[in-house]
Amino acid sequence: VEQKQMKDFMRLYSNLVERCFSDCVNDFTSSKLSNKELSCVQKCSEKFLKHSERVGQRFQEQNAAMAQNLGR
Amino acid sequence: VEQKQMKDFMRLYSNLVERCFSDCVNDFTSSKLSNKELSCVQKCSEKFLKHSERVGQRFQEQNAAMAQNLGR
Amino acid sequence: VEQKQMKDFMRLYSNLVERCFSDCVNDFTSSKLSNKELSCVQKCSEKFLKHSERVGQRFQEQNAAMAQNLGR
Amino acid sequence: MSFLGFGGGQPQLSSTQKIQAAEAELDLITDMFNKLVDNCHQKCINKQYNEGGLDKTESNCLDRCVAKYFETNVKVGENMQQFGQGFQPGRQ
Amino acid sequence: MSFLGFGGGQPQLSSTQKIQAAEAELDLITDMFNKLVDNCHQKCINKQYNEGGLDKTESNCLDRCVAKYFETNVKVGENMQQFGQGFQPGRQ
Amino acid sequence: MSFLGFGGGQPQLSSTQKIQAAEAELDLITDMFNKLVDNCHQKCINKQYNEGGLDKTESNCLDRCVAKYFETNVKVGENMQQFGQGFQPGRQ
Repeated sequence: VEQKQMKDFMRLYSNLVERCFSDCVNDFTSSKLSNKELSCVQKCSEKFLKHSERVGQRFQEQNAAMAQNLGR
Repeated sequence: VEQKQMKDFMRLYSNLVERCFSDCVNDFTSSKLSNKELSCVQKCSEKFLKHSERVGQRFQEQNAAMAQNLGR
Repeated sequence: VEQKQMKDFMRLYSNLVERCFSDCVNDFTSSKLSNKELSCVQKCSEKFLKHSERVGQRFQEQNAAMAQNLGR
Repeated sequence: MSFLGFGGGQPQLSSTQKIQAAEAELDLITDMFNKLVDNCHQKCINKQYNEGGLDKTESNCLDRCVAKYFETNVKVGENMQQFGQGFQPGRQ
Repeated sequence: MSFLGFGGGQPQLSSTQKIQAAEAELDLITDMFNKLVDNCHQKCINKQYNEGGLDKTESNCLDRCVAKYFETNVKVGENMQQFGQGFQPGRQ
Repeated sequence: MSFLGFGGGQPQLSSTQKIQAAEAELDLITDMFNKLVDNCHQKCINKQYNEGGLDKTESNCLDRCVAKYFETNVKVGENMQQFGQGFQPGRQ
Protein backbone atom coordinates (compact mmCIF):
# COMPACT_ATOMS: atom_id res chain seq x y z
CA VAL A 1 0.00 0.00 0.00
CA GLU A 2 2.86 2.37 0.83
CA GLN A 3 4.36 1.59 -2.54
CA LYS A 4 1.01 2.34 -4.15
CA GLN A 5 0.87 5.74 -2.44
CA MET A 6 4.35 6.45 -3.74
CA LYS A 7 3.24 5.55 -7.25
CA ASP A 8 0.08 7.66 -6.95
CA PHE A 9 2.10 10.61 -5.73
CA MET A 10 4.54 10.28 -8.60
CA ARG A 11 1.75 10.03 -11.09
CA LEU A 12 0.15 13.17 -9.66
CA TYR A 13 3.50 14.94 -9.86
CA SER A 14 4.15 13.88 -13.42
CA ASN A 15 0.62 14.85 -14.55
CA LEU A 16 0.99 18.21 -12.86
CA VAL A 17 4.24 18.99 -14.68
CA GLU A 18 2.73 17.95 -17.99
CA ARG A 19 -0.45 19.96 -17.56
CA CYS A 20 1.20 23.17 -16.44
CA PHE A 21 3.91 22.92 -19.07
CA SER A 22 1.27 22.32 -21.72
CA ASP A 23 -0.94 25.21 -20.59
CA CYS A 24 1.73 27.77 -19.66
CA VAL A 25 4.80 27.34 -21.87
CA ASN A 26 4.47 28.28 -25.52
CA ASP A 27 7.40 30.48 -26.35
CA PHE A 28 10.46 28.63 -27.61
CA THR A 29 12.64 31.56 -28.62
CA SER A 30 14.44 31.21 -25.28
CA SER A 31 15.54 28.20 -23.23
CA LYS A 32 14.65 29.87 -19.91
CA LEU A 33 11.12 30.28 -18.54
CA SER A 34 9.98 33.91 -18.76
CA ASN A 35 8.56 35.64 -15.69
CA LYS A 36 5.09 35.32 -17.18
CA GLU A 37 5.56 31.59 -17.70
CA LEU A 38 6.96 31.15 -14.20
CA SER A 39 3.99 32.91 -12.66
CA CYS A 40 1.60 30.82 -14.76
CA VAL A 41 3.29 27.56 -13.74
CA GLN A 42 3.08 28.54 -10.09
CA LYS A 43 -0.62 29.39 -10.20
CA CYS A 44 -1.37 26.39 -12.39
CA SER A 45 0.24 23.95 -9.98
CA GLU A 46 -1.39 25.53 -6.93
CA LYS A 47 -4.76 25.42 -8.66
CA PHE A 48 -4.28 21.85 -9.81
CA LEU A 49 -3.51 20.67 -6.28
CA LYS A 50 -6.60 22.41 -4.90
CA HIS A 51 -8.58 20.97 -7.77
CA SER A 52 -7.40 17.41 -7.07
CA GLU A 53 -8.09 17.84 -3.39
CA ARG A 54 -11.68 19.01 -3.96
CA VAL A 55 -12.42 16.33 -6.55
CA GLY A 56 -10.98 13.75 -4.16
CA GLN A 57 -13.26 14.89 -1.34
CA ARG A 58 -16.38 14.77 -3.53
CA PHE A 59 -15.29 11.41 -4.92
CA GLN A 60 -15.09 9.91 -1.44
CA GLU A 61 -18.48 11.35 -0.49
CA GLN A 62 -20.13 9.96 -3.61
CA ASN A 63 -18.40 6.64 -3.12
CA ALA A 64 -19.63 6.45 0.48
CA ALA A 65 -23.18 7.40 -0.56
CA MET A 66 -23.14 4.76 -3.27
CA ALA A 67 -21.90 2.13 -0.85
CA GLN A 68 -24.77 2.98 1.51
CA ASN A 69 -27.31 2.73 -1.31
CA LEU A 70 -26.04 -0.73 -2.11
CA GLY A 71 -26.83 -1.59 1.48
CA ARG A 72 -23.49 -2.80 2.66
CA VAL B 1 -5.97 -15.16 -18.65
CA GLU B 2 -9.22 -14.81 -16.73
CA GLN B 3 -7.67 -12.00 -14.77
CA LYS B 4 -6.59 -10.39 -18.01
CA GLN B 5 -10.17 -10.54 -19.35
CA MET B 6 -11.37 -8.91 -16.14
CA LYS B 7 -8.84 -6.14 -16.59
CA ASP B 8 -9.76 -5.68 -20.25
CA PHE B 9 -13.44 -5.49 -19.34
CA MET B 10 -12.78 -2.90 -16.66
CA ARG B 11 -10.68 -0.84 -19.00
CA LEU B 12 -13.46 -0.94 -21.59
CA TYR B 13 -15.95 0.12 -18.94
CA SER B 14 -13.83 2.96 -17.68
CA ASN B 15 -13.09 4.21 -21.21
CA LEU B 16 -16.78 4.07 -22.05
CA VAL B 17 -17.74 6.19 -19.03
CA GLU B 18 -15.06 8.71 -19.84
CA ARG B 19 -15.94 9.01 -23.51
CA CYS B 20 -19.67 9.38 -23.02
CA PHE B 21 -19.25 11.80 -20.14
CA SER B 22 -16.85 13.85 -22.20
CA ASP B 23 -19.09 13.90 -25.28
CA CYS B 24 -22.52 14.21 -23.61
CA VAL B 25 -22.21 16.19 -20.38
CA ASN B 26 -21.45 19.89 -20.65
CA ASP B 27 -23.93 21.69 -18.44
CA PHE B 28 -22.80 22.19 -14.86
CA THR B 29 -25.61 24.40 -13.60
CA SER B 30 -27.20 21.30 -12.10
CA SER B 31 -25.81 18.24 -10.33
CA LYS B 32 -28.27 15.85 -11.98
CA LEU B 33 -28.06 14.63 -15.58
CA SER B 34 -30.74 16.27 -17.76
CA ASN B 35 -33.02 14.12 -19.91
CA LYS B 36 -31.07 15.20 -22.95
CA GLU B 37 -27.78 14.17 -21.34
CA LEU B 38 -29.23 10.85 -20.19
CA SER B 39 -30.44 10.04 -23.69
CA CYS B 40 -27.05 11.00 -25.13
CA VAL B 41 -25.19 8.82 -22.62
CA GLN B 42 -27.42 5.87 -23.46
CA LYS B 43 -26.95 6.16 -27.22
CA CYS B 44 -23.26 6.91 -26.81
CA SER B 45 -22.64 3.77 -24.77
CA GLU B 46 -24.70 1.57 -27.08
CA LYS B 47 -22.86 2.96 -30.08
CA PHE B 48 -19.47 2.57 -28.43
CA LEU B 49 -20.11 -1.10 -27.66
CA LYS B 50 -21.19 -1.79 -31.25
CA HIS B 51 -18.18 0.16 -32.43
CA SER B 52 -15.77 -1.88 -30.30
CA GLU B 53 -17.39 -5.10 -31.44
CA ARG B 54 -17.05 -4.24 -35.12
CA VAL B 55 -13.46 -3.01 -34.78
CA GLY B 56 -12.66 -6.18 -32.84
CA GLN B 57 -14.04 -8.39 -35.63
CA ARG B 58 -12.07 -6.58 -38.32
CA PHE B 59 -8.99 -6.63 -36.13
CA GLN B 60 -9.15 -10.41 -35.83
CA GLU B 61 -9.68 -10.83 -39.56
CA GLN B 62 -6.73 -8.61 -40.40
CA ASN B 63 -4.62 -10.35 -37.79
CA ALA B 64 -5.48 -13.75 -39.24
CA ALA B 65 -4.76 -12.57 -42.79
CA MET B 66 -1.42 -11.18 -41.71
CA ALA B 67 -0.53 -14.42 -39.94
CA GLN B 68 -1.29 -16.34 -43.15
CA ASN B 69 0.85 -13.98 -45.22
CA LEU B 70 3.75 -14.59 -42.88
CA GLY B 71 3.34 -18.25 -43.72
CA ARG B 72 2.82 -19.68 -40.28
CA VAL C 1 16.36 -4.63 -17.85
CA GLU C 2 16.32 -6.38 -21.22
CA GLN C 3 12.60 -6.93 -20.79
CA LYS C 4 12.20 -3.25 -19.98
CA GLN C 5 14.01 -2.26 -23.19
CA MET C 6 11.70 -4.58 -25.12
CA LYS C 7 8.69 -2.90 -23.53
CA ASP C 8 10.07 0.57 -24.21
CA PHE C 9 10.72 -0.33 -27.83
CA MET C 10 7.21 -1.68 -28.25
CA ARG C 11 5.72 1.39 -26.68
CA LEU C 12 7.73 3.61 -29.04
CA TYR C 13 6.56 1.51 -31.97
CA SER C 14 2.94 1.61 -30.95
CA ASN C 15 3.03 5.37 -30.31
CA LEU C 16 4.66 5.91 -33.67
CA VAL C 17 1.94 3.99 -35.52
CA GLU C 18 -0.77 5.90 -33.67
CA ARG C 19 0.73 9.30 -34.26
CA CYS C 20 1.42 8.86 -37.96
CA PHE C 21 -1.95 7.24 -38.57
CA SER C 22 -3.65 10.07 -36.73
CA ASP C 23 -1.75 12.80 -38.58
CA CYS C 24 -1.60 11.28 -42.07
CA VAL C 25 -4.69 9.13 -42.69
CA ASN C 26 -7.99 10.93 -43.08
CA ASP C 27 -9.64 9.55 -46.20
CA PHE C 28 -11.87 6.55 -45.61
CA THR C 29 -13.38 6.18 -49.07
CA SER C 30 -10.81 3.47 -49.77
CA SER C 31 -9.34 0.66 -47.68
CA LYS C 32 -5.83 1.10 -49.12
CA LEU C 33 -3.41 3.87 -48.21
CA SER C 34 -3.10 6.42 -51.04
CA ASN C 35 0.35 7.41 -52.32
CA LYS C 36 0.01 10.71 -50.53
CA GLU C 37 -0.80 8.95 -47.26
CA LEU C 38 2.06 6.49 -47.73
CA SER C 39 4.53 9.30 -48.29
CA CYS C 40 3.21 11.14 -45.24
CA VAL C 41 3.49 8.02 -43.04
CA GLN C 42 7.06 7.50 -44.17
CA LYS C 43 8.17 11.06 -43.47
CA CYS C 44 6.20 11.15 -40.24
CA SER C 45 7.88 8.04 -38.88
CA GLU C 46 11.35 9.14 -39.96
CA LYS C 47 10.77 12.52 -38.36
CA PHE C 48 9.37 11.00 -35.18
CA LEU C 49 12.42 8.78 -34.74
CA LYS C 50 14.78 11.72 -35.21
CA HIS C 51 12.64 13.73 -32.85
CA SER C 52 12.78 11.04 -30.13
CA GLU C 53 16.51 10.70 -30.59
CA ARG C 54 17.14 14.42 -30.17
CA VAL C 55 14.81 14.76 -27.20
CA GLY C 56 16.52 11.74 -25.64
CA GLN C 57 19.96 13.32 -26.02
CA ARG C 58 18.87 16.61 -24.46
CA PHE C 59 17.06 14.72 -21.71
CA GLN C 60 20.23 12.89 -20.74
CA GLU C 61 22.27 16.10 -20.78
CA GLN C 62 19.75 17.91 -18.58
CA ASN C 63 19.54 14.93 -16.28
CA ALA C 64 23.33 14.81 -15.94
CA ALA C 65 23.50 18.56 -15.30
CA MET C 66 20.80 18.29 -12.66
CA ALA C 67 22.62 15.40 -10.97
CA GLN C 68 25.77 17.51 -10.82
CA ASN C 69 23.90 20.46 -9.30
CA LEU C 70 22.58 18.20 -6.60
CA GLY C 71 26.19 17.45 -5.80
CA ARG C 72 26.17 13.68 -6.13
CA MET D 1 -15.34 -3.73 -2.20
CA SER D 2 -18.39 -3.77 -4.42
CA PHE D 3 -18.06 -0.34 -5.89
CA LEU D 4 -19.81 -1.31 -9.09
CA GLY D 5 -22.15 -3.83 -7.63
CA PHE D 6 -20.08 -6.67 -9.07
CA GLY D 7 -19.58 -9.79 -7.05
CA GLY D 8 -23.19 -10.48 -6.15
CA GLY D 9 -23.51 -13.44 -8.47
CA GLN D 10 -20.22 -15.10 -7.61
CA PRO D 11 -20.75 -17.04 -4.42
CA GLN D 12 -17.84 -19.45 -4.51
CA LEU D 13 -14.62 -17.66 -5.35
CA SER D 14 -11.42 -18.93 -3.81
CA SER D 15 -9.55 -16.48 -1.59
CA THR D 16 -6.90 -15.96 -4.29
CA GLN D 17 -9.63 -15.06 -6.75
CA LYS D 18 -11.18 -12.71 -4.22
CA ILE D 19 -7.86 -10.92 -3.76
CA GLN D 20 -7.39 -10.64 -7.52
CA ALA D 21 -10.93 -9.29 -7.94
CA ALA D 22 -10.32 -6.76 -5.16
CA GLU D 23 -7.05 -5.66 -6.77
CA ALA D 24 -8.74 -5.31 -10.15
CA GLU D 25 -11.47 -3.24 -8.53
CA LEU D 26 -8.95 -0.99 -6.78
CA ASP D 27 -7.14 -0.45 -10.07
CA LEU D 28 -10.45 0.46 -11.68
CA ILE D 29 -11.27 2.95 -8.94
CA THR D 30 -7.83 4.56 -9.23
CA ASP D 31 -8.19 4.69 -13.01
CA MET D 32 -11.67 6.19 -12.70
CA PHE D 33 -10.48 8.77 -10.18
CA ASN D 34 -7.66 9.88 -12.46
CA LYS D 35 -10.04 10.19 -15.40
CA LEU D 36 -12.45 12.14 -13.21
CA VAL D 37 -9.70 14.58 -12.24
CA ASP D 38 -8.75 15.07 -15.90
CA ASN D 39 -12.31 15.41 -17.21
CA CYS D 40 -13.47 17.83 -14.56
CA HIS D 41 -10.30 19.88 -14.93
CA GLN D 42 -10.99 20.18 -18.63
CA LYS D 43 -14.64 21.10 -18.13
CA CYS D 44 -14.40 23.41 -15.11
CA ILE D 45 -10.98 25.03 -14.72
CA ASN D 46 -10.14 28.37 -16.27
CA LYS D 47 -6.83 27.89 -18.11
CA GLN D 48 -5.82 31.56 -17.84
CA TYR D 49 -4.40 30.90 -14.37
CA ASN D 50 -4.82 34.48 -13.18
CA GLU D 51 -4.96 33.17 -9.63
CA GLY D 52 -3.91 30.02 -7.80
CA GLY D 53 -7.16 29.46 -5.91
CA LEU D 54 -10.43 27.98 -7.09
CA ASP D 55 -13.10 30.65 -7.54
CA LYS D 56 -16.79 30.13 -6.74
CA THR D 57 -17.74 29.20 -10.32
CA GLU D 58 -14.97 26.61 -10.56
CA SER D 59 -15.77 25.09 -7.17
CA ASN D 60 -19.47 24.74 -7.94
CA CYS D 61 -18.69 23.31 -11.35
CA LEU D 62 -16.35 20.72 -9.82
CA ASP D 63 -18.92 19.54 -7.27
CA ARG D 64 -21.53 19.04 -9.98
CA CYS D 65 -19.01 17.52 -12.34
CA VAL D 66 -18.17 14.78 -9.84
CA ALA D 67 -21.86 14.13 -9.14
CA LYS D 68 -22.65 13.86 -12.85
CA TYR D 69 -19.65 11.62 -13.48
CA PHE D 70 -20.94 9.18 -10.87
CA GLU D 71 -24.43 9.28 -12.32
CA THR D 72 -22.98 8.64 -15.80
CA ASN D 73 -21.01 5.75 -14.35
CA VAL D 74 -24.17 4.16 -12.95
CA LYS D 75 -26.13 4.70 -16.17
CA VAL D 76 -23.40 3.19 -18.33
CA GLY D 77 -23.30 0.18 -16.02
CA GLU D 78 -27.05 -0.29 -16.41
CA ASN D 79 -26.81 0.06 -20.19
CA MET D 80 -24.01 -2.46 -20.37
CA GLN D 81 -26.04 -5.00 -18.41
CA GLN D 82 -29.09 -4.52 -20.63
CA PHE D 83 -27.33 -4.31 -23.92
CA GLY D 84 -24.22 -6.31 -23.39
CA GLN D 85 -25.46 -9.76 -22.36
CA GLY D 86 -22.81 -12.02 -23.78
CA PHE D 87 -21.14 -9.10 -25.50
CA GLN D 88 -17.50 -9.63 -26.43
CA PRO D 89 -15.38 -6.65 -27.41
CA GLY D 90 -13.74 -8.92 -29.96
CA ARG D 91 -10.32 -9.21 -28.47
CA GLN D 92 -8.29 -12.33 -28.94
CA MET E 1 3.09 -15.35 -31.96
CA SER E 2 4.94 -13.38 -34.59
CA PHE E 3 2.43 -10.63 -35.13
CA LEU E 4 5.07 -8.14 -36.19
CA GLY E 5 7.43 -10.56 -37.78
CA PHE E 6 9.85 -10.27 -34.88
CA GLY E 7 11.61 -13.32 -33.62
CA GLY E 8 13.05 -14.52 -36.91
CA GLY E 9 16.61 -13.65 -35.99
CA GLN E 10 16.58 -15.04 -32.46
CA PRO E 11 17.08 -18.78 -32.78
CA GLN E 12 18.20 -19.64 -29.27
CA LEU E 13 15.98 -18.07 -26.67
CA SER E 14 15.42 -19.89 -23.40
CA SER E 15 11.86 -20.87 -22.60
CA THR E 16 11.63 -18.10 -19.96
CA GLN E 17 12.71 -15.59 -22.57
CA LYS E 18 10.17 -16.99 -25.01
CA ILE E 19 7.40 -16.55 -22.45
CA GLN E 20 8.51 -13.00 -21.73
CA ALA E 21 8.65 -12.20 -25.44
CA ALA E 22 5.16 -13.68 -25.89
CA GLU E 23 3.83 -11.62 -22.98
CA ALA E 24 5.41 -8.46 -24.34
CA GLU E 25 3.84 -9.19 -27.72
CA LEU E 26 0.41 -9.77 -26.19
CA ASP E 27 0.68 -6.48 -24.32
CA LEU E 28 1.60 -4.77 -27.57
CA ILE E 29 -1.38 -6.28 -29.38
CA THR E 30 -3.73 -5.20 -26.57
CA ASP E 31 -2.23 -1.73 -26.59
CA MET E 32 -2.53 -1.53 -30.36
CA PHE E 33 -6.12 -2.72 -30.27
CA ASN E 34 -7.05 -0.07 -27.72
CA LYS E 35 -5.39 2.64 -29.80
CA LEU E 36 -7.18 1.33 -32.89
CA VAL E 37 -10.55 1.58 -31.11
CA ASP E 38 -9.79 5.15 -30.03
CA ASN E 39 -8.44 6.34 -33.37
CA CYS E 40 -11.22 4.86 -35.48
CA HIS E 41 -13.82 6.20 -33.05
CA GLN E 42 -12.39 9.65 -33.47
CA LYS E 43 -12.21 9.42 -37.26
CA CYS E 44 -15.49 7.62 -38.01
CA ILE E 45 -18.11 8.06 -35.30
CA ASN E 46 -20.63 10.90 -35.39
CA LYS E 47 -20.52 12.51 -31.92
CA GLN E 48 -24.11 13.80 -32.10
CA TYR E 49 -25.39 10.44 -30.88
CA ASN E 50 -28.80 10.79 -32.49
CA GLU E 51 -29.08 7.02 -32.55
CA GLY E 52 -27.43 4.11 -30.76
CA GLY E 53 -26.67 2.03 -33.85
CA LEU E 54 -23.88 2.34 -36.39
CA ASP E 55 -25.16 3.75 -39.69
CA LYS E 56 -23.86 2.64 -43.10
CA THR E 57 -21.33 5.49 -43.37
CA GLU E 58 -19.89 4.76 -39.94
CA SER E 59 -19.68 1.01 -40.55
CA ASN E 60 -17.88 1.41 -43.88
CA CYS E 61 -15.55 3.97 -42.39
CA LEU E 62 -14.67 1.61 -39.52
CA ASP E 63 -13.86 -1.31 -41.84
CA ARG E 64 -11.53 0.85 -43.90
CA CYS E 65 -10.09 2.49 -40.82
CA VAL E 66 -9.00 -0.90 -39.44
CA ALA E 67 -7.53 -1.94 -42.78
CA LYS E 68 -5.56 1.30 -43.10
CA TYR E 69 -4.35 1.07 -39.50
CA PHE E 70 -2.88 -2.35 -40.23
CA GLU E 71 -1.28 -1.13 -43.43
CA THR E 72 0.20 1.84 -41.53
CA ASN E 73 1.49 -0.59 -38.92
CA VAL E 74 3.29 -2.65 -41.56
CA LYS E 75 4.74 0.43 -43.28
CA VAL E 76 6.02 1.89 -40.02
CA GLY E 77 7.65 -1.45 -39.22
CA GLU E 78 9.42 -1.43 -42.59
CA ASN E 79 10.54 2.16 -42.13
CA MET E 80 11.90 1.40 -38.68
CA GLN E 81 13.93 -1.50 -40.01
CA GLN E 82 15.37 0.60 -42.86
CA PHE E 83 15.93 3.76 -40.93
CA GLY E 84 16.50 2.56 -37.43
CA GLN E 85 19.43 0.17 -37.70
CA GLY E 86 21.14 0.69 -34.41
CA PHE E 87 18.80 3.51 -33.53
CA GLN E 88 18.51 4.33 -29.85
CA PRO E 89 15.68 6.54 -28.64
CA GLY E 90 18.13 7.96 -26.16
CA ARG E 91 16.64 6.63 -22.95
CA GLN E 92 18.79 5.85 -19.99
CA MET F 1 19.02 7.85 -8.04
CA SER F 2 17.86 11.12 -6.61
CA PHE F 3 16.51 12.69 -9.75
CA LEU F 4 13.96 14.75 -7.87
CA GLY F 5 15.96 15.32 -4.76
CA PHE F 6 13.82 12.85 -2.85
CA GLY F 7 15.42 10.55 -0.38
CA GLY F 8 17.36 13.10 1.61
CA GLY F 9 15.17 12.84 4.67
CA GLN F 10 14.86 9.06 4.77
CA PRO F 11 17.97 7.79 6.51
CA GLN F 12 16.87 4.29 7.49
CA LEU F 13 15.18 2.51 4.64
CA SER F 14 15.60 -1.24 4.36
CA SER F 15 17.24 -2.50 1.18
CA THR F 16 13.89 -3.77 -0.12
CA GLN F 17 12.43 -0.32 0.37
CA LYS F 18 15.42 1.22 -1.36
CA ILE F 19 14.90 -1.05 -4.37
CA GLN F 20 11.21 -0.21 -4.49
CA ALA F 21 11.96 3.50 -4.27
CA ALA F 22 14.52 3.14 -7.06
CA GLU F 23 12.01 1.27 -9.23
CA ALA F 24 9.33 3.89 -8.59
CA GLU F 25 11.81 6.58 -9.54
CA LEU F 26 12.79 4.79 -12.74
CA ASP F 27 9.12 4.44 -13.68
CA LEU F 28 8.67 8.15 -13.04
CA ILE F 29 11.63 9.04 -15.23
CA THR F 30 10.33 6.82 -18.04
CA ASP F 31 6.87 8.34 -17.68
CA MET F 32 8.31 11.84 -17.69
CA PHE F 33 10.44 11.10 -20.74
CA ASN F 34 7.43 9.83 -22.68
CA LYS F 35 5.41 12.90 -21.74
CA LEU F 36 8.33 15.10 -22.74
CA VAL F 37 8.48 13.43 -26.17
CA ASP F 38 4.74 13.95 -26.65
CA ASN F 39 4.63 17.53 -25.43
CA CYS F 40 7.62 18.74 -27.41
CA HIS F 41 6.34 16.96 -30.51
CA GLN F 42 3.08 18.80 -30.17
CA LYS F 43 4.74 22.16 -29.60
CA CYS F 44 7.62 21.98 -32.07
CA ILE F 45 6.99 19.58 -34.94
CA ASN F 46 5.39 20.71 -38.21
CA LYS F 47 2.58 18.22 -38.91
CA GLN F 48 2.66 18.76 -42.68
CA TYR F 49 5.48 16.20 -42.97
CA ASN F 50 6.89 17.68 -46.17
CA GLU F 51 10.24 16.17 -45.25
CA GLY F 52 11.51 13.41 -42.97
CA GLY F 53 14.30 15.40 -41.34
CA LEU F 54 14.17 17.98 -38.55
CA ASP F 55 14.69 21.50 -39.88
CA LYS F 56 16.60 24.21 -38.00
CA THR F 57 13.46 25.73 -36.45
CA GLU F 58 12.26 22.38 -35.19
CA SER F 59 15.66 21.40 -33.78
CA ASN F 60 16.08 24.68 -31.90
CA CYS F 61 12.54 24.48 -30.62
CA LEU F 62 13.14 20.92 -29.32
CA ASP F 63 16.31 21.88 -27.46
CA ARG F 64 14.55 24.75 -25.72
CA CYS F 65 11.46 22.68 -25.12
CA VAL F 66 13.45 20.07 -23.18
CA ALA F 67 15.25 22.76 -21.18
CA LYS F 68 11.96 24.47 -20.27
CA TYR F 69 10.34 21.15 -19.38
CA PHE F 70 13.12 20.48 -16.88
CA GLU F 71 12.84 23.96 -15.43
CA THR F 72 9.06 23.51 -15.11
CA ASN F 73 9.69 20.20 -13.39
CA VAL F 74 11.95 21.85 -10.80
CA LYS F 75 9.53 24.74 -10.22
CA VAL F 76 6.56 22.42 -9.74
CA GLY F 77 8.60 20.39 -7.25
CA GLU F 78 9.39 23.56 -5.29
CA ASN F 79 5.74 24.64 -5.35
CA MET F 80 4.60 21.26 -4.15
CA GLN F 81 6.99 21.39 -1.21
CA GLN F 82 5.87 24.89 -0.22
CA PHE F 83 2.20 24.46 -0.82
CA GLY F 84 1.65 20.83 -0.25
CA GLN F 85 2.88 20.22 3.30
CA GLY F 86 0.57 17.50 4.48
CA PHE F 87 -1.46 17.76 1.31
CA GLN F 88 -3.51 14.69 0.43
CA PRO F 89 -4.97 14.39 -3.07
CA GLY F 90 -7.98 12.80 -1.43
CA ARG F 91 -7.64 9.29 -2.72
CA GLN F 92 -8.79 6.38 -0.68
